[in-house]
Amino acid sequence: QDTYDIAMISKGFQHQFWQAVKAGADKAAAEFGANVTFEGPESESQVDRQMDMLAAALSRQPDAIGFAALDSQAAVPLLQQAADAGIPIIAFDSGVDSDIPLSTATTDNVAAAALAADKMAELIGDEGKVAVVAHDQTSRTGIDRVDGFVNRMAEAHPNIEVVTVQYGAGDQLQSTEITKSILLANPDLKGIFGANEGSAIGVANGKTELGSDIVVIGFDSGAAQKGMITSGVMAGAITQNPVGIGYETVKAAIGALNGETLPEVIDTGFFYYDASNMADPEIAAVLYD
Amino acid sequence: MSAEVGSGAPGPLVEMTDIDKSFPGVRALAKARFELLPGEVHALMGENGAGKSTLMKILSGVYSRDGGTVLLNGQPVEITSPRQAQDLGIGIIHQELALMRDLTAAQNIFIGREPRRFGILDEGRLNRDAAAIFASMNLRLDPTFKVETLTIAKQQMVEIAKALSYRSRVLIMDEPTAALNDAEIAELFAIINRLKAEGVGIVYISHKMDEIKRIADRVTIMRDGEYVGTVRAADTPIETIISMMVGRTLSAETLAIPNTAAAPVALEVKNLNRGREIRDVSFSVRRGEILGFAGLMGAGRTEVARAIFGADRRESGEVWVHGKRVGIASPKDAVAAGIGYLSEDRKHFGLAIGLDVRNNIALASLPRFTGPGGVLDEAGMQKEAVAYIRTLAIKTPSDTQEARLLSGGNQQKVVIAKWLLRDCDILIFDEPTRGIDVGAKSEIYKLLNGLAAEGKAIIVISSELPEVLRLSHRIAVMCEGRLTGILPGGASQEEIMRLATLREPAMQVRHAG
Amino acid sequence: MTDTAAPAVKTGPRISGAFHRLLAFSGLIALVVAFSLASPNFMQTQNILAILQATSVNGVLAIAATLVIITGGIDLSVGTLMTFCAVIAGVILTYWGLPMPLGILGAILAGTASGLVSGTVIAKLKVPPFIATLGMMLILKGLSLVISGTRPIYFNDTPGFNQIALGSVVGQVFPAVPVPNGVMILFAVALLAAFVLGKTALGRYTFALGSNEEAVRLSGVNVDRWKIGVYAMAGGIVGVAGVLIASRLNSAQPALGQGYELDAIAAVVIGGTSLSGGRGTILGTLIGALIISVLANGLRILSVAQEWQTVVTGCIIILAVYADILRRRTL
Amino acid sequence: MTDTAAPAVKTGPRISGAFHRLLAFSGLIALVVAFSLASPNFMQTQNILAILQATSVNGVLAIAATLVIITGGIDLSVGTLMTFCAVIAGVILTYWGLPMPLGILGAILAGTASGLVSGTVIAKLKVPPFIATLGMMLILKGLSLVISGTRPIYFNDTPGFNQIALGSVVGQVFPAVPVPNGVMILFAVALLAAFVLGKTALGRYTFALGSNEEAVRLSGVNVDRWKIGVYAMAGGIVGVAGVLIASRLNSAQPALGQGYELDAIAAVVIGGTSLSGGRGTILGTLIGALIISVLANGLRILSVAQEWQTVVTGCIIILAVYADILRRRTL
Ligand SMILES: Nc1ncnc2c1ncn2[C@@H]1O[C@H](COP(=O)(O)OP(=O)(O)OP(=O)(O)O)[C@@H](O)[C@H]1O
Ligand SMILES: Nc1ncnc2c1ncn2[C@@H]1O[C@H](COP(=O)(O)OP(=O)(O)OP(=O)(O)O)[C@@H](O)[C@H]1O
Ligand SMILES: O[C@@H]1[C@@H](O)[C@@H](O)CO[C@H]1O
Ligand SMILES: [Mg+2]
Ligand SMILES: [Mg+2]
Repeated sequence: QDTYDIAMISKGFQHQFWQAVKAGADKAAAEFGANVTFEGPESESQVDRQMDMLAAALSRQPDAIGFAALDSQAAVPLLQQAADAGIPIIAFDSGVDSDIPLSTATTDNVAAAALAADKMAELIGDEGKVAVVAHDQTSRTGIDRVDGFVNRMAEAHPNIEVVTVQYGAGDQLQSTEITKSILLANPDLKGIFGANEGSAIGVANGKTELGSDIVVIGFDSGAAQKGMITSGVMAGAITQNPVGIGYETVKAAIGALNGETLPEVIDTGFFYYDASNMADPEIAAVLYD
Repeated sequence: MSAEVGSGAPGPLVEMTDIDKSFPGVRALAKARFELLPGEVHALMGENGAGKSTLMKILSGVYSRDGGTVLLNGQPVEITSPRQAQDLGIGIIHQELALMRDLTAAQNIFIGREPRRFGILDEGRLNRDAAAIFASMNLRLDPTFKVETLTIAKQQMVEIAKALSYRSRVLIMDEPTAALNDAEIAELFAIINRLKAEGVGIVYISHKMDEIKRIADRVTIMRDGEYVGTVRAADTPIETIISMMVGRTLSAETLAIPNTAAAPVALEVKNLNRGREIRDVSFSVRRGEILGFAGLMGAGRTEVARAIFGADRRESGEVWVHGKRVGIASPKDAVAAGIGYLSEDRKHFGLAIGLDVRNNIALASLPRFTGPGGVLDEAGMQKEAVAYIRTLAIKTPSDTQEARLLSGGNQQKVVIAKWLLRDCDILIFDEPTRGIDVGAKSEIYKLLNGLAAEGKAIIVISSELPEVLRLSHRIAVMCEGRLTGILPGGASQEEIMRLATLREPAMQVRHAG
Repeated sequence: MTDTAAPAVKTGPRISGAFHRLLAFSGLIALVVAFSLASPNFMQTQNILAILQATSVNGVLAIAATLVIITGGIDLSVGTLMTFCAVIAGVILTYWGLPMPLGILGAILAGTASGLVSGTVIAKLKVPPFIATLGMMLILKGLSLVISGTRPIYFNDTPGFNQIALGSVVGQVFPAVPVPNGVMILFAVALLAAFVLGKTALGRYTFALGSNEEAVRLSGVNVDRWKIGVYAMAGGIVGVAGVLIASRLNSAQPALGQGYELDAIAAVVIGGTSLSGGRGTILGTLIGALIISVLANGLRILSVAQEWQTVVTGCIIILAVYADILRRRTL
Repeated sequence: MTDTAAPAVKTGPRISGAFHRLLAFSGLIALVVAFSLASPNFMQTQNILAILQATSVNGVLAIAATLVIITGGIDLSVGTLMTFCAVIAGVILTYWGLPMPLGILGAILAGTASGLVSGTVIAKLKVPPFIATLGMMLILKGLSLVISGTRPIYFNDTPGFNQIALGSVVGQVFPAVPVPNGVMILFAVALLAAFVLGKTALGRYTFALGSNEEAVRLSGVNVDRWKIGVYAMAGGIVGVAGVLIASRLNSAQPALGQGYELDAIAAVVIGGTSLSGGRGTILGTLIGALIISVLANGLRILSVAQEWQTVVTGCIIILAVYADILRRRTL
């Protein structure tokens, strides 16, 4: 067989984060001569829609599947079906509670958000009020990042109070409005953590619109966030390595098809970046536009 | 029988020959023919479903014909849209009111021709122009009122005003007086005579035979979509016209008035009140009695009926049925108490336009056809529906035809059938024969008489005095929300009119009962 | 007069009706043929079953929406109500550990109760259906999150729960066509709804209400009661969808649901039911729901890029409905 | 004769009308009072401006939706069309580097063109508005992603672009009340729409179509043309919303937009416009949009947990409309 057909079912599609994963996948596809499709549901709550996508992908009889589960349990029957058909599966972004995937390319979101909490504490002098604007109340990444941030504050920074956690669906405009409300309700707030790209940009926009000087820490990258960090509106952000996630997933899939043995987890890592280290090659490599 | 009448000197305005039109399952017109001269009022007559409206819709560009020719001033024309008909000088007042209920009267009249100033609508002029038309019709109506707040009669007047405003050479009036009372009809006839003098050709469709004599020059009769003949109105007896319509002669039934004075009271209404619309109305109806309600437009007869029936709120008043006081908060309570009400406005309050004939007839009686598990007895419904289709001669290809596809008169019959099937002890019929042809009318009169003879109590509200006089054992007359008197069945028209215009609130009239 | 009219009374155009109904499938068939030609993977038993499975939840929701839409109303809450019912099943089965039938019953009752509330707000308080069910949509969405503590509830302690949708009783008898139970449940709900609509008083009033509510009221019918009945029945059907999706995901996902109402309503309207009420069929709705699933599946099988899938879906939905309009016009 | 008719001609119930309109605000006022009492942070200039700003995009979309809804139609595409227009502005300004007014014009023209297409599909092909605009919603969503390459387009090269929504011309004159331009644009669009609805032929036909389309047709009016006109105008207004949101985010976000239609339609219906057409006001829609923003803002200011925010919002939407119904009934 000359080109492998690989179906990637992700948790989303339109977000820049997922587009960066897709870019990484495309890069690997070009490099290794595979044909990759990339799909994800409208929102990260649509677990059943993701199942339909997975089912359609199975019907297509691809050579391998890359899968970022919205809910790992829900996917088990279909994954079993794939395994029975001898289709190798590589998990990415979030793990699947199952031993079916041969490997998982992922970020530890709890640890990543804890790092954001530490940076926030450092920037506001380890005391005062902060808030979180997150993308999703129920998705794995939403839960992990909120928990990671809030728990780290409680454990390591007792003088910092997280006054509120609100959710804006990753929609920039909605997150902007939420941020403004939070700022107006808490005039003494010192910082806000925006838990994904849309949330982070929304928080920064809200800050600008009200002319506030709170500390904003974001998550992920993208041209807007990078610009805001350069201009100082945002202090810094956590980045994952989405391009790497996409790239490693496809690479692992092809490895599996070629009979290689794969590591159980491919930790694609995360970093805190700010104006000072953005240009470092190591960091610049994992940031996307 | 089909006496052709030659026309005078000027050439015809309109000549329609061999017009064919079919709808799915219905041959509405078959070689239909019609001719209209300038300055004449040409009545178009026929039973319900004969094809009158269809023929005129073809002339006014609503429907396209399947075959035949249309000449306008001797020239063949293809009229493909209402707009084109207007441009050719053809105006029409549709049988089914075609008004925009959320717009004002004036806005309705000038829709599509709004006066503008610098591209901006000139509402002032719009209202003034409408007011001028109303004034010329001797009509007291605020042009800024929304149409939906007007009674059917006023809406009909707005339709007429709209048609007049086009200043058409050919003006088609499809049952313009079905909702009007005598005074308004007289006003309309005055207008028609004026238009006639200006050389306008008028097509006049009506089921009111007396009007034909009063206003028409010639009469064209249709039956089952076919042309029967054209006669001169002045020298053709009504009986001849009717027999041309129905294909046989109708015997004039007389009403046997049974003595109901001793029968027990079925319905008693005590001190019904609501604002200025219903003012202290009390009356009673006995079993076996038909109580007619007469009055001018706006007298409040419909409001009284709706208030009794629970369709509208009332401020005070009691309703007693068979000697027991009943609490009626909504129509379902009324029907449960054995009262049925046929609305004067079939389109909005009578017919479920999307349902078929069978289900419309069964609509008030579904519980009767409901078996275990809520399953409906279709066969039973069909049997009843077909029976009523026969008794009332409802012209429909089948009992599963959608009600909206029936001719206006046949729709009215469907609504009547609904209440006949419901078999209430007390029936309130508000303008029951609106739009119904002569033959069917006498069938309905017979039916009502039969129901009364069975011991039902019946109230008939009608703006046609002959109808009230013919049907009623007693006649209640209303004026401005008050019951001004109750007259015996044989009362004279003058007496009724006197009570109908009795504006003094001081006058308190005792009524029999 | 009485006699001459008699021969005209027929019992209706039955045959042309059946033909008409057959043709309604044409849009769906055209799509299926097109995809079969375009990809050999489309017309495979597995894939057809996947399409049917993908239709089951939306199909059931769309059936519920059909009932309400025929009355001239609308139900925006079907999506979040489905989730609410799933969460209720989760509470009963996983939190309280009660036996499976009670969980199913609980979900259906929760749906019915919510329908009763919507129906009452609409019938008694005269709040327009759009607003009443928009409000319910939000209320139920919030309550699902509150009750579940914003976390999925898994059904791991209820063995066999995911067989409700995923198992195949049919497959045990005919191993070649293992039609999933979820699909059979969809068909059962469709038959039930079609029966109610076509044969019972509730169904007749459903159409009558959408045709002319005021005329029905003036016929002495207890309009409010029947209207509430329709919403309650729709709610109960949504409860079935709640069980189906919970079974399929082996969990109640509290955040899911919003947006599903649009797909359900789209299926109804594609299926020829008019949003102004008074007319509609369950068969049409099923076809509408299938058209949506076939489109989604087929475009994925063809590996069309996701953004283009969206564009093509939009075009085909318009075309499918337009074709249906042309068909009705020419018949 | 004219004289006898004259006294009957009154000018209608004008005074009670004004009173009536004032009372329509009552739901909004009740909310504002409640939140002011509950939190001192609510009634602050800053916060009021934030609420107004938050209303601007949804308000403009809701105005567009109002026009269509008064005709008896519906426009599900307003959200994704807004995004499409923003993307078009991005292409013109950022990709092609043309001057700012051309970008604004391009967005508005793109909206108008899309409205022309929807209107034509509805008027000429007789596709129901729900389906036509559902199709357009998907098509536009896909096209936005295709055109932008699924990436936001930033307006960094167009200095002053984000002042369109965020700057404050008013604030330059009255520094105490720096009402953002976006809000002034909302008001301007509202005035324009109210003018068109009330004073022009297009507005007259908008109401007439929703009231009884068949009657308008029988009156010889070119129904199709006016209907297309209404959709086109609505599309143009959505174009303005596209510029506003792009300016606020200083970027065209191709993924955003879906779901915004529901908020817009909700504002319209809360504002008293009937989904069955024929009646509605721009003022009502503005109030409806404000109610939605005030609710969202107030509940956030009170730091109500998000899931409860949703529940409370659902309840209050139903209550606000119910209060409005009671008011109308008693007046
Ligand atoms: N759109 C339609 N579709 C099907 N049948 C129709 C349609 N319009 C009219 N018909 C049928 O055509 C026949 C003629 O109807 P038409 O309305 O012309 O009668 P009409 O003479 O005006 O009766 P009426 O006195 O009751 O108004 C009737 O049988 C009617 O049911
Ligand atoms: N929908 C309405 N809105 C406002 N006023 C109404 C409405 N319907 C009737 N009215 C008013 O109520 C009064 C009585 O109405 P209506 O004309 O129906 O009485 P009626 O005696 O039944 O006359 P008709 O001969 O027209 O049946 C009139 O003053 C009329 O203007
Ligand atoms: O990693 C997360 C994804 O899971 C998705 O939620 C979008 O934002 C990213 O940051
Ligand atoms: Mg007629
Ligand atoms: Mg009356």
